[in-house]
Amino acid sequence: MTARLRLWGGFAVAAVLLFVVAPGALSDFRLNLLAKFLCLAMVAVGIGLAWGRGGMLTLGQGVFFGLGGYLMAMHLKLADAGPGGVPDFMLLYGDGTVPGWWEPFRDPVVTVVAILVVPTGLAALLGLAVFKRRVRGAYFAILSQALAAAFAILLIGQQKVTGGTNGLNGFKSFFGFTLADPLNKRMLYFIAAGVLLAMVAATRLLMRSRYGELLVAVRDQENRVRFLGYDPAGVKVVAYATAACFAAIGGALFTPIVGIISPADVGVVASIAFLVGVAIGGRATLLGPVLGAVAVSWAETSLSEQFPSFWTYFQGALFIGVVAFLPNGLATLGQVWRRRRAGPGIREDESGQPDDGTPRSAPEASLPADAPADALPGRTA
Amino acid sequence: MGPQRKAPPLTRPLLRALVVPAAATLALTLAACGARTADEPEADGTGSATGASASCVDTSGDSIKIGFLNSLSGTMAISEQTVRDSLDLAADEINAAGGVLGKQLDVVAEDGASEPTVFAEKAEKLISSDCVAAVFGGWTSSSRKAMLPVFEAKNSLLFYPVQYEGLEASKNIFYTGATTNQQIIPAMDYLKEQGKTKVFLVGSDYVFPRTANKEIVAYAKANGIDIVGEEYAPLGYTDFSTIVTKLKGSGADAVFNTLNGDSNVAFFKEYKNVGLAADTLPVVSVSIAEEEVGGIGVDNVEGQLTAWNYYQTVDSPANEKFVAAFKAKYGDDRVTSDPMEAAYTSLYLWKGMVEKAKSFDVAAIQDAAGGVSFEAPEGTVTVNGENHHIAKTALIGKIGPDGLIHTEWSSKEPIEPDPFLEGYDWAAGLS
Amino acid sequence: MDALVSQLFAGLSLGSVLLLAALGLALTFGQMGVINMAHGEFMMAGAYTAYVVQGIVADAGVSLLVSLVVGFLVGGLLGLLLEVTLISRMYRRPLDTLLVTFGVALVLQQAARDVFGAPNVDVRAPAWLSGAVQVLGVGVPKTRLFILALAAVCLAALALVLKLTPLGRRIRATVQNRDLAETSGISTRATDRLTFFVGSGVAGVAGVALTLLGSIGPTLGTNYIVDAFLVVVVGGIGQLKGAAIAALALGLLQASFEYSTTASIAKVLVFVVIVAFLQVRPQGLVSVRSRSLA
Amino acid sequence: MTDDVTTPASVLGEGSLDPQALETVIAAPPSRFRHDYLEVRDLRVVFDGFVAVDGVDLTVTQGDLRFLIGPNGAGKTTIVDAITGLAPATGSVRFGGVELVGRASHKVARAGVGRTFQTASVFDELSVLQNLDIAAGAGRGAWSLLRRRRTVPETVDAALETVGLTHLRDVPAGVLAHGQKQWLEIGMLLVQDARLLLLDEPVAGMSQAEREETGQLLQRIGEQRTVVVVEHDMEFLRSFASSVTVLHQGRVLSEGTVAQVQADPRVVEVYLGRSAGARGSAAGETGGE
Repeated sequence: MTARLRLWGGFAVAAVLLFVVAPGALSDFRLNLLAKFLCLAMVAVGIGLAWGRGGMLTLGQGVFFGLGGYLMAMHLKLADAGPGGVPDFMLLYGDGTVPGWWEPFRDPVVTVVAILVVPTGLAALLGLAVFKRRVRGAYFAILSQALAAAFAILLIGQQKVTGGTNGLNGFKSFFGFTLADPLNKRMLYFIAAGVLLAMVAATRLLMRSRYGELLVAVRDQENRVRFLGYDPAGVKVVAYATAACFAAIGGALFTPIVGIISPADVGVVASIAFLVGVAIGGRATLLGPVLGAVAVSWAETSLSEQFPSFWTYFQGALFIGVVAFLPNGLATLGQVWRRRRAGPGIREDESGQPDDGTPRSAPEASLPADAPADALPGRTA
Repeated sequence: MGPQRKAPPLTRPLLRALVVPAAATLALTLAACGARTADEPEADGTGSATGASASCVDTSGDSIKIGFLNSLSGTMAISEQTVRDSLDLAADEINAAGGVLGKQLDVVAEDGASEPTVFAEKAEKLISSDCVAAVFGGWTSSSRKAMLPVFEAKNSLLFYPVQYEGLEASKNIFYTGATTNQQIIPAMDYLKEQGKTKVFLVGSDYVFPRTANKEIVAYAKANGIDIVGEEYAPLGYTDFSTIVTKLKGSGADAVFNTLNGDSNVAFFKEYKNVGLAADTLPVVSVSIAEEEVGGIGVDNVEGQLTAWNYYQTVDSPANEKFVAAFKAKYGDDRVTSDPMEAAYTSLYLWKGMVEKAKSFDVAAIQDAAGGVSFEAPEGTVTVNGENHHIAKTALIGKIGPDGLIHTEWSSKEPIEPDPFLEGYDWAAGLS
Repeated sequence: MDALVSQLFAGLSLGSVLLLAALGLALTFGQMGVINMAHGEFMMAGAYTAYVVQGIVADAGVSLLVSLVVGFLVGGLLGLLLEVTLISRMYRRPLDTLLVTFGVALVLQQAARDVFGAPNVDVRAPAWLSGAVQVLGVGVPKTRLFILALAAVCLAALALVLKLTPLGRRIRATVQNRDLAETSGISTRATDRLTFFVGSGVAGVAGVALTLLGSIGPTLGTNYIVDAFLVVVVGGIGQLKGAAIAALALGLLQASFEYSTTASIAKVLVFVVIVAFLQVRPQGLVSVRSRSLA
Repeated sequence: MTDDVTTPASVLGEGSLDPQALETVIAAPPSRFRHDYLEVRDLRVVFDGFVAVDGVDLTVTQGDLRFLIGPNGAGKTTIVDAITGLAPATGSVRFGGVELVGRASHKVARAGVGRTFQTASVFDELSVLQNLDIAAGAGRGAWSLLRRRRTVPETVDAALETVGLTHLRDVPAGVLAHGQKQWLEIGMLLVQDARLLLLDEPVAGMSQAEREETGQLLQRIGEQRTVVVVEHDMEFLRSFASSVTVLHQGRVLSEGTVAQVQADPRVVEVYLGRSAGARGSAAGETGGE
């Protein structure tokens, strides 16, 4: 039906844009910038799942982004290391020896596996710990924020092994390909684009599965789900860990593309900044977070060139305007418009769900996107 | 829209949607495989990188583009805005005096937003998109470290105007602020001269203080000074009661302070409130300049010491002219400080190098750089062609009741830069 | 022994600072479940108020006392404005208020930068607060004693207001059962506004007090906001008692960790302790049990 | 509550219950339920020093349709909360031979206990079908969860028929009328295959005709399973209860058939001066106990 056509048409258009148009039209510099935005969009896809669909406002995605980025960076630093195998910054700031826990990351396979497993596993453990104890809503948001703060402080404090505020940088090669070669930078862009598309597709499958329905149910009525015999903690952990995994992959690609990962990319402010694009694009939609993240990053880069202080106002105003007055993001504008055009009444496609995977908020925007009473702190029985 | 129809399976179109781009990626990746490191001679890290693209700098017109890259937003904007102001002043002066090699300077200004990644991104933009001949800016070590690989890969030039922790020398960077042997070591020399034997180290938890303190510890060991405490506070930390308690109980007779920014305010207020005073337990600070004194409160830091290479009060014709020009442009209430002066100087040094090389070409400038000197507000400075730092005179100053810093002690002559401390025996094990 | 006493005091003092920062938050967060990320910026506004007042009132002592009052009003009015314009619209969406108020925080910070300039400004402490007094053989800064006392006064005043005044009764009724309070003829709208005014006003007072300790700059609030929220989370919602105990406990914990390790490690350790604590008591130290579906 | 004022009436249409379809849903052999009974012994719930439930004993057998009544604050809902693990309790609650006190809510549910809430709580943004599908799926494995629903499970189809929502199966539950939401909840209990159903004011806000239909449905379910209803509506109680427990201040005041209870002087005293029958609708939404 038309809705399906539109979705997969959109997917195809996105693929053509990413794989044909952008590489053809953009200079090496701009393409690399776009690659960076795509990495940020990967984090956004995960946040869309955890926050938009699962109601978990995670203010600490920087932690997982950073874990992925630092794990990759550790491998790149070890691979670049000269004779003796000690990364340059350890010679400068440390005692010139490589700590034992760095050693496994000399191996590229171990590194890739660790990037996929470590942040995801950490998220699953943390998630189990807090969700089992029914820490949620505002409590969860604040805890995740404190986690980001603690992680950044830890990174900064352990300069000898993490590079401190400088972070890790100055990579020369990526799995054997020299990063100074623009052709290899293009290759990185294609990898980022491919990974992002795969993530979007996987998220789409997850959203439309029974699990996706259950996740929305948990978001809106956690206790009700519990009385149906499900353990909501398990449901939430899956979404949270998936989001962490996406963020880690985004971070791991961000590192070679941008050439640096530092505590400034993982802390409290960076973690909240991830949310702007998601909120603007439409937190509960599939493509909203992606488009929002890319658009906001692009706007930041171009607007801040002309008006540095204006950008801060603009960012603040975006937060206020979109979240307060358009809680479902700009993506819903299109939906509202389409529905108006289609005439009154409730439009349905064959599965009874709106075409683009948004939750059906039939009385537009009168249904808040995150749980009303459920999320109120103090009412968590 | 039959409600009875079961949803058709997703798998097929999805597979197609996934497979097509995946295949495309693979094909493109394989076709586009760039250079592998194995094909390259081992890069030595200081030379221009092998994949560097040819410069796109346009020298044909009657103007030449240069880039200013400072944080105008975020936490570092406080400091970096002042550097931008003095860079603008220098550019105006140079243009008014006929430009460089007869070309007017066309400044492309960018905001580093206090984030290393933004610095790296904007540096690349300035070099690749705007095709500037040189970039001036950066403040934090992390911003410099983030930009360094970009300048090396693109083989372009950065002029970095802030004192820093040393242990670095890139062919693509000119360091116009002090390295450690022009600021930290003279300050320790001064303390030793004053007969101080027990020094307490307090710093923010990041690269500069940790590296500086490593050097101070080595210096102390070789010079019979006890380090009676070494404390770090997270950046932006504002509760110093524990650290000051430790300081008070340590029996120190001097404090070496490498705290950064806001933390200084909290530290000095606490220091004063527990009854410590400059005449009995002086604090030598290396990150407090004229700009910061007002924010800390003059009565909190009056009589304390600082180590720099320039103060607004320096008595020289060049400085008189600089301070007057700056106040005329930005207002009488503004002060000038060391990083501002170093930034101002950096633009003139670049002008000198270009004119000596008679070219804007990076290699030509690198060749010509050694020995270029400038009658700077701080005194005569000369570029060291080997390590791209400049020879500077070290000044220990005392903060006066007027909020300005007055020279208390100075090195006899400009100190040759020695970023790796190769000329100091006690520093042998440091790097 | 001296070290122990002075560390104990350092912890208490840090705790009192945290309490001042978190007190208003405990009220607004407890009352409406509103997570006000701009709370720190209200503190900043209080601090700048002290700076402005000092420009008008020359005597540092008088100006400090005047600032405490004006700071309360400035913080309170900002809070009221925020409540009326934004928060009242989104009272069913507590998580969204977090993001909206974060946007407000960004705007306020930048506004402070544009109005007062990026560099820090200085507020002079009055002469009667400079120096230290001897307590149990240890020199204790008078400013810190003053803040300790101020935190205690604020706590007591708020507790009395909640317990004795009609406003307090209305607030408590609304916190415990909003619907019932409404049906009993309490205007919950007016109560919300007043609560927000008072809570934000306390933030303004905290800001004024902080000028005695640290820097006054656009980012003053961001240094405290995460810690303040942790205090509220650990303390439990809806009761000042919990916030007070939590603030002191976290202060002592931070100070003692800091004494034995470093300030950075101490912050990380405190966070670990908090997560572990929430495993045992997810609802915080003190919580009002109210029965409802969710 | 999101109200249903925005609902276009034409879409929701009229629904009515289909007792015939119920037989499909509850087709399981009655022997499965034969030995089910709820046994509550010395149940106590204390909130911050306030004793909400004070040593309640209760026995409800399969085939009984038990009503819990009592004035506000009597502890009716709290007992349901305690049984389902929502309120911390001491004492013993056994169902089907399994001890429930101290179990997590989702494990209580897996032991065959289902409940509804005073304010109908369905998943507003999910369709009626999705609501029921979730209720039917607690036992699903990870693999089937991660795939799409391809067919509608038979019990779900039958439950849709039973609660008269087949024509609305694809609309979001949030737009249903209040009574329809209550029915959907009952449907969810059915597909959940609960053997003990705890219903908290299931007919609040329903029209007379709807009450009638609901009552009959509950009676039929009660023949097979164990059903406990918390209700204020005396008329509804008189029509459908097979036995009644009266609670007062956290204790059992009286127990027996409708007639026995009504004749009990203590009950009369507690309800004296109250027009108990009229309170049903007023207590509805806010549930200010």
